[in-house]
Amino acid sequence: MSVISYFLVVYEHEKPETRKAGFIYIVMTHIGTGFILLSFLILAGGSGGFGFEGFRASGPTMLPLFKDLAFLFALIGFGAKAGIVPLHIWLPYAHPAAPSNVSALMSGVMIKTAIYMFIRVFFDFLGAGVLWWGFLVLAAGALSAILGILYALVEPDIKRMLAFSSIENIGIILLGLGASMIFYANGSPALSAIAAIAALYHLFNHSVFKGLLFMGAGSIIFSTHTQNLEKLGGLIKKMPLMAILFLIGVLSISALPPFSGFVSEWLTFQSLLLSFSSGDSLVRIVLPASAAVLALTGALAAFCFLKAFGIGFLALSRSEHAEHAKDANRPMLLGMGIFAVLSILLGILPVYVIPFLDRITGTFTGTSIGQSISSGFPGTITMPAGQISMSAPSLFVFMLVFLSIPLMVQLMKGKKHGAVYETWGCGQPVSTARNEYTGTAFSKPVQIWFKNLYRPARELRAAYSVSPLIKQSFKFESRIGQVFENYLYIPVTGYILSKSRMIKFIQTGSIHAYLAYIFGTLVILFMFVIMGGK
Amino acid sequence: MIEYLLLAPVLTGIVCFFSKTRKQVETASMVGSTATLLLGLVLVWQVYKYDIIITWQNALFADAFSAFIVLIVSIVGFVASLYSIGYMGHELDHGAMDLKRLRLYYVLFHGFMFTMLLVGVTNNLGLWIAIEMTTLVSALLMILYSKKSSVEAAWKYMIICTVGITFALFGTILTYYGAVNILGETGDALNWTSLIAVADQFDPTIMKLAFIFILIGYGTKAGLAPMHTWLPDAHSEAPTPVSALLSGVLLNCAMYGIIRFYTIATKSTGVAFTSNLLIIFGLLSLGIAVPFILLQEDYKRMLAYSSVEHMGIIALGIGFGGVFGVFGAILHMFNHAMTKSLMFFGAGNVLLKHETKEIFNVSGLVKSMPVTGAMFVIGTLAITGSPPFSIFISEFTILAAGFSQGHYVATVLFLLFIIMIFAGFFNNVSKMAFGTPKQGIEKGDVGRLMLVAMGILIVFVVVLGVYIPPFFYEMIMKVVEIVR
Amino acid sequence: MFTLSSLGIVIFQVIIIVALAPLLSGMIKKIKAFFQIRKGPSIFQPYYDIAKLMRKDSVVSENVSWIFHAAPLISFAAILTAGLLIPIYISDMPLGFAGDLIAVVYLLALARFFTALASLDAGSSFGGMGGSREMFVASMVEPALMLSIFAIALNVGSTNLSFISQAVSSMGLAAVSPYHILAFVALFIIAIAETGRIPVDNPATHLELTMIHEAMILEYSGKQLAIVELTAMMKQLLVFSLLANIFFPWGIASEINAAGIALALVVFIIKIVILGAGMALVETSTAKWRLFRLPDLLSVSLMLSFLAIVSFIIVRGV
Amino acid sequence: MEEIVFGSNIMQLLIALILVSTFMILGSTRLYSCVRAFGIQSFLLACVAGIVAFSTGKIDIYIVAFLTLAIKAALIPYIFIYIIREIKVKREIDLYVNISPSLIIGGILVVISYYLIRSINLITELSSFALSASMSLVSIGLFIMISRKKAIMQMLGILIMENGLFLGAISLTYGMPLLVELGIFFDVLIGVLIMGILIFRINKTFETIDTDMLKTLIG
Repeated sequence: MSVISYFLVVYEHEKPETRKAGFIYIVMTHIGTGFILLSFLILAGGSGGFGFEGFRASGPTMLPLFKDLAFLFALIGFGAKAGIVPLHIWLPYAHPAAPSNVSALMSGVMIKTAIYMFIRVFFDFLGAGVLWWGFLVLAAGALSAILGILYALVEPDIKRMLAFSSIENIGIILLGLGASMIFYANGSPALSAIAAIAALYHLFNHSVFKGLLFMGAGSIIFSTHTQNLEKLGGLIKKMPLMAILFLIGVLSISALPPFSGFVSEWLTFQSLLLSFSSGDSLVRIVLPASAAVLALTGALAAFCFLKAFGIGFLALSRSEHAEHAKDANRPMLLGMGIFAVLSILLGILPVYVIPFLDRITGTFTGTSIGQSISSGFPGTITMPAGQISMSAPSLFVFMLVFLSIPLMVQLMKGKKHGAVYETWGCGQPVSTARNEYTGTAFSKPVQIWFKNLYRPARELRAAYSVSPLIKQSFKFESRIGQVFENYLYIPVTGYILSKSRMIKFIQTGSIHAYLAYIFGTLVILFMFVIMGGK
Repeated sequence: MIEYLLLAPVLTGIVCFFSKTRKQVETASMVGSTATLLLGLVLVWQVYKYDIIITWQNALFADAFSAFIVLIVSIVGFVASLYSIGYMGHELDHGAMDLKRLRLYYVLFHGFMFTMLLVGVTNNLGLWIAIEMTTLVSALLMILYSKKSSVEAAWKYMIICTVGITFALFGTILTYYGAVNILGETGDALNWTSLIAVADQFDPTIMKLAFIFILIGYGTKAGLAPMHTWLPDAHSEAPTPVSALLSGVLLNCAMYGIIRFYTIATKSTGVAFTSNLLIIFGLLSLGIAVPFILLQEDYKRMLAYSSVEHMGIIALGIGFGGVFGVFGAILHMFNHAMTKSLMFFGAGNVLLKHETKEIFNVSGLVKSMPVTGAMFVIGTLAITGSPPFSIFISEFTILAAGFSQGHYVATVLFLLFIIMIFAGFFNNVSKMAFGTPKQGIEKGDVGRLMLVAMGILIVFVVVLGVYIPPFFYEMIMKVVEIVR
Repeated sequence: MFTLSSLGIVIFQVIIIVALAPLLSGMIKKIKAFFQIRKGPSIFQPYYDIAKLMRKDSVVSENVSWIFHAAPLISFAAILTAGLLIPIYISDMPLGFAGDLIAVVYLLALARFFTALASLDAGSSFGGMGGSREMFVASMVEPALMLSIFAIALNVGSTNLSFISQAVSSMGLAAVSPYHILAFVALFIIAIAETGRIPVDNPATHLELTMIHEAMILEYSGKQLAIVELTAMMKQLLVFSLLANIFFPWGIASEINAAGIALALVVFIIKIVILGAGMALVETSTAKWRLFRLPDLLSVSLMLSFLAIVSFIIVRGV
Repeated sequence: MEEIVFGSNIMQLLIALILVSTFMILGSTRLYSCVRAFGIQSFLLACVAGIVAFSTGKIDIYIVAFLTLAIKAALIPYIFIYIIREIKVKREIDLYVNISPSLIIGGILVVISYYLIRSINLITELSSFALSASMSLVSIGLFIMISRKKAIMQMLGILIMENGLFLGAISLTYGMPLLVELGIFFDVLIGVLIMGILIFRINKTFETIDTDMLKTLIG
C-alpha cells in the first residue's frame, strides 16, 4: 500500500519539493513497516503461525513483557502510518505533493487502515487488558489532536492545512479508542463499546468530510492554480456552487450541530464523560482533562476552518488568479455533492448508523449496546445512565422553524435591502482588497498565544530604489518553526550522517591498509579460539 | 553429464578466439551461453531426479546445492552474455573498444563462466582451485579498459583475493589433516560426501582453526565485512556485464564454499561456535555497508556496497540456522543474484548514455530513458526489500528465523540497518530517477537487446516475490537438508 | 408525550425569551449607570432601539455574499433552539430530550461561527479583526466551559439540563458544597467572556481596539441589525438563566399550574436581576484587559473548574 | 613413523634454513637479493619434500618435490628477473617500515606462531616445529606485503605465504593427493604470470609500480 501510494505522491516529480516529500514519505512508512514487522514477529513468535488466528491464539499465552513490547511496536508502526504526532512529519509533506484526489483518498482511507489494524491488534490479538496502554493511546491522541490543529491554524497552504487537520482528527479518533481501552481494562465493556462507537463514527465522518474538503481544495487549485490562502478571496462569487459544498464540509469538520462532525464529537464527549461511573479515581481525573483538550481542539478547528472559508471565499479576491476563477466543472461538483449530502445525512440521522457500528464494536468489545442507545424517542441517542440524550433530527427541525421567524420579519415590511454602498472604512475613499484581513493576520492571536511552540521567525527585507532613504518596496516573510522536525528529526539524521562520514574513512584506498585489516581479523579470531571461544 | 556442462563454455571460448568479425564472435558467444544454460537446466533436472551425481572418479560431483549454484551461474551468465552483446557493441561503435579487445573479452567471459561452473561441481579441494582461477580470469577481465582506476582496482582485487585464498588453502589443509587421521590416506579424503559422513569424529580444535581460516579466506572472496575492501573498487571499475557476474554470481560461489565447510565444521565444533561467527560477520558487513550507501556519490559503488550488505544478510541467515534461516539464506542467494544483476544492467545503461558515474550529474532518468528508468526504480525497490518483491520474502524468512531462534538483538540490528540502507539507497536513486534530465541527454533508450536482458530478470524478481513454484521450493528444501 | 400543554409550554418559553432579553440588557445598563452615579437610559430603551431599527432601511456593502444575509437568521435560530433546552421557569423541559449541555455549547458555537463568517464577508479590516478576536476568545472559553459543565455533571451523573436542575433542587441546601461554588465562579467568568462584558470586550464602544462583538456586526444596519442585537440579548439571557437555573434552581415550578409558573417567573426575574447586578458591578469596577492577557484570565477559570472536578472526587472520597 | 622421519636433524636444519632465508628477504633492500633469497628458500623446500618422499617412499611426493624445484626454485625467480629487467625499475625497495623494525617484527611473529601452535598441542614435538615455521612464514609473507611499497614485493609476499603453506602441508600430511598438488602448482604459476601482466600494465599507465600511487579509489 505504501509503496504504490509513494508513486502516486511522486506523480508530478518535476518539482524538487515533490521528490523531497516523496522521499520523506516512503522512508517514514518504511520505518512504520519495520516496527509492524517486529510486532508481528513477536506475535507470531508464540504460535509460529502468521495468520490472524495464529496471532489471536498466541495473544493470551505470551508473557507480559512480550505483550507490552508487541503493543509498543504496533503502536509506533501503525502510528507512523496513521500520522500520530511524533511520527507525523511525512503527512504535511506528502498530502500537498500528491494530486488532490489522491490526497483525498490518502487521508480519507489510507490513514484509516492503520486505525483498523490498531483495533485489530489491541483488542483482537492482545486482548487490551492492560490499563496503561489505554492511557498511552489517550495521551497520543490528545497530543496529536492539539498539535495537529495548532499547526493547521497557522498554515497558509490549503492542502498542508488539511493534512495537519487529518492529524488532529486521527487524534480525536484515538481519544475515543483510548477511552474505550481504558473502560475495557476497567472491566466495563458497555462503556468501552460506546467509546468505540464514537471513535468509529468519527473515523467514518472524517473520511467523508475530509474527502469533501480535499476535493474542494483540488478544484480551487484547479481553477486558481495556487495553493496559497493569502492569494485567494472572493471565490464565493466566482464559484458559488463549490463554495456551498465547501461550506458544508467546513461546518461538519468544525463539529457544528446539524452536521456530521457534531454527532461524533458529542459521542466522544459523552464517552469521555462516562468516566464518572467508573471506579478508578485516576480515570475520573484524566478523562475529563482529555475532554477539555477535545473541547480546545474543537474550538481551534472551528477557528481554523473559519479562517480557511472566510479568507478563501469571502470578500474581494486578493489576486488576479482568484479574480478569473471559474466554477468547478460538473464531475467535480457531483463528487463533492455526494459527500456533502452524505455528511448532512450522517449529521441528522445518526440513529441508523449506530446499530451498524454497534455490530462492529460488539465483535471486539464483546457487548452490543445498540438497542439501549437508540431506545427513547425515535431519532435520539440516549446514554444508558442519567437520561442524557441528544436527537439531531429534532435539533435540525427546531433550527428550521426558528429560522422562519426572523425571515418573515425581514420580508414583512419594505424592500429586502436598501442601498448598496461600499464597506465602511472610516471614510477611506476606496475599499480595495488590500485592506482586507489576511489569513496570517486572522490566526495571529493564536500564534502569539502559543509562540514558544511555533517559534515564529519573520523577516522584513526592504528594497531601496535610488537612495538608502527612499524605500521602494518591502518583502515580508514569516515562517513557523516545525518543532518536531527541527528538534527531533534533523539532529538524529545529522548524527547518523556525521557518524557515517567518520566510518567512510576506513576505505582509504591504500592496499596496505586493506591487508592490515585482514591480518587484524585473523589475529582477533585466533585470540578468540585460543581463549576457548564457545 | 557434468563434463558436457563444463565443456560448453570452454568450446565457446575457443570458437570466439578464432572468429574474426564482430558478427561471428557475437553469434558464437550467444550459441555458447544458450548451450550452457540448457545443459545447466538438464543437470538441475537430473539432480532433481537422482539426488547426487558423481563422475570422473569422484573429482566432479553434483548434489542439490551445487545444482542450485549451477542454476544461478547459467541463468545470470546467459542474461549477461545477452547484455554484453548490446553493451560491447555500443562500446565498439563509440570507439572505447577495438575488435581485438572485443574478442579477448568474449574469450575471458566464457572462461570466467567455466571457472564459476567448476566451483559448483568440483569436489572438496577442487573448490579452492576453481575459486583461485575465477580470481585470475576476472582480474584479466577488469583490465580490459586500460583506464588508471580499473588497473588499480584489478591490482587490489588480485592481491587481496590471493592473500585471502591462501588462508583458505591453509584451512583446507587443516581439514584434510583432520580427515586423514580418520579416513586414512585414501584419495577421497577430500570429497564432500565422504567428509560429511565422518564429520562428527574430527578433533574440534582443528576444525575450529580450519573454519576460521576458511571463513577469512572465502569471506574475502565473498566480500564479508573487514575483508570487503576490494569489492567496491573491483565491481565499480569492471565493465558492467562483468561486474554483474562478479557481484551476482561470484560472491554466491564464495558463499557456497563457506556454507560447505560450515556443514562439516558444525558437526564437530557444535553449532554455537560457527553460527555465532557467521552472525558477527553478517552484522559487521551490514553495518559497514550502511555509511557507504548513505553518503555515496558513485552509483556503481553504491550497488557494490549493497552486495556487501546482501552477503551479510545471507551469512546472517545461515548463522540463525533452523529451517527458516537456511531456507531464507538460500532463497536470498537466488533473489540477490537476479536483482543485483538487474540493477547493474540498469547502471550500465545509464553509464552508456550519461558517461558519468556521479549520481549528482544524472537526473530525470524516468524521462530520458523511460524503460531503463522504470526498471531501475523497480530494481531499487526490490533490492531494498520492499514488500511486493522477492528479496522481501527471503529477508522476512531470515527475520522470522532470527526471532524464533532467539537472536533478538541481532534481528533488531538487522532491521535497523535495512531501514537505514533503504533510506540512503532511495535518496540517491530518487535523485537520479526523478526530476528533469540534464541538458544534452536526448530522449530514447539504449540498445533493445539490453532491455530484453533486463526484462528476463524483472520477471524473476517480480514473480518470485509473489509465488514460489513447487519445483523450485522442493529444490531449496533439498539444499536445506544438505546444509543442516 | 407531545401533548397540547407541552406545546403551550414551548411557545410560552419562546415568548418569554424574546420578551425578557431586551429587558435584561436594559436593566443591566440601568444598574451600571446607577453605579456610575448617572441617570442612564430607561430600562425599556432596548425595546425602543429595536423598534426604531425595524423601521430603518438597511445599507449593505457591495462585496457581500449570501452569507452576510443568512448569518443573522441562522444565529437567531441557533440561540433560540438552545433556549428551548434550558429550563427557565419549568424544570422538566418537554423538548429536553433533544439535547443536553454539550448541545447547548455547540449551538452557541454555531451562532458565533456564522456571525464571525459574516464579519469577514464585508471585507473590512474591522470585521476581520473582530472575527479573529472572537474566535480567539471562543477557543479559550470552550475548554473552560466544558470542564465546568463536567464538574456539575460529575456531581449529578448526567448532562441533561432538566435532570440536573431537578437533582440540584431536590438536594436543597446540601448542594452548595465547595466544588459547587468553584464551578459557579468559573462559569461566571466564562459568562463575562461569552456575553462580551468589560474585562473581555467592551459592548458600549465603537473604538476598534476594544470592541470584539461590536466589530463583527459593524456592517449590519436596519432590520438585520435589529435581529442581530436581539440575538445578542437573547444569548445573554440564556447564559444568565444557565447560571441561575443550574446552580440555584430553587423556586422552579415542577408541575404545570398557573400559580407555580407565575411564582417561578418572578423568582427567575429576581435571580437574573441579581446576576445582572453582579455583572454590572464587575463591569464598573474593572477596566478592559489587553487581549493577550485574556488567556491568563480564562486559564484561571479553567483551573477553577478543574479544581472543582478534583475536589468533587476528593470530597466524595471515592 | 613421523617421529623417525622428522627425528633426523637434517630436516630440522632445513626448516631452520628456510626461516633464515625468509629473514634474508625481510632484511634486504634490493630487489635482486630478495628474488635470490626466495630462490634459495624454494630450493630448500624442495629438499624437505625430497627427504619426506625418500622416507615415505611414495612416488607422487617425488614428483611434487621435483615440481617445487622446477617451478618455484627456477622458473618463478626467472620471471621475476625478467620483469625487473623489463620494467627498468630502480633497484631498491622503498618501505613503510624500514629494515631494523621489520626484522624485529619478523622475530616477534615467529615467536607468536610458535606459541600459537604449541597451545593447540595436537601434534608431536618436531612436526609442530615445522607447522610453527610454516605459520611464521605465512605471517611474515603477509607482513612483507603490508610493509613494502613496491608492487613486485607484494607479489613476492604472496609467494612466500605459498611456500609456508606448502611446508605446512608437507609436515602435516605428507602432501595432498597428487591431482590437488598439481592444481595448486598450476594455479601458483598462472597467478605469477597474471601478476606480471598486471605489473606491466601498471607500469604502462602509472609509469611507476609504487603502490602509493594506487590510492585514487576512496570511499
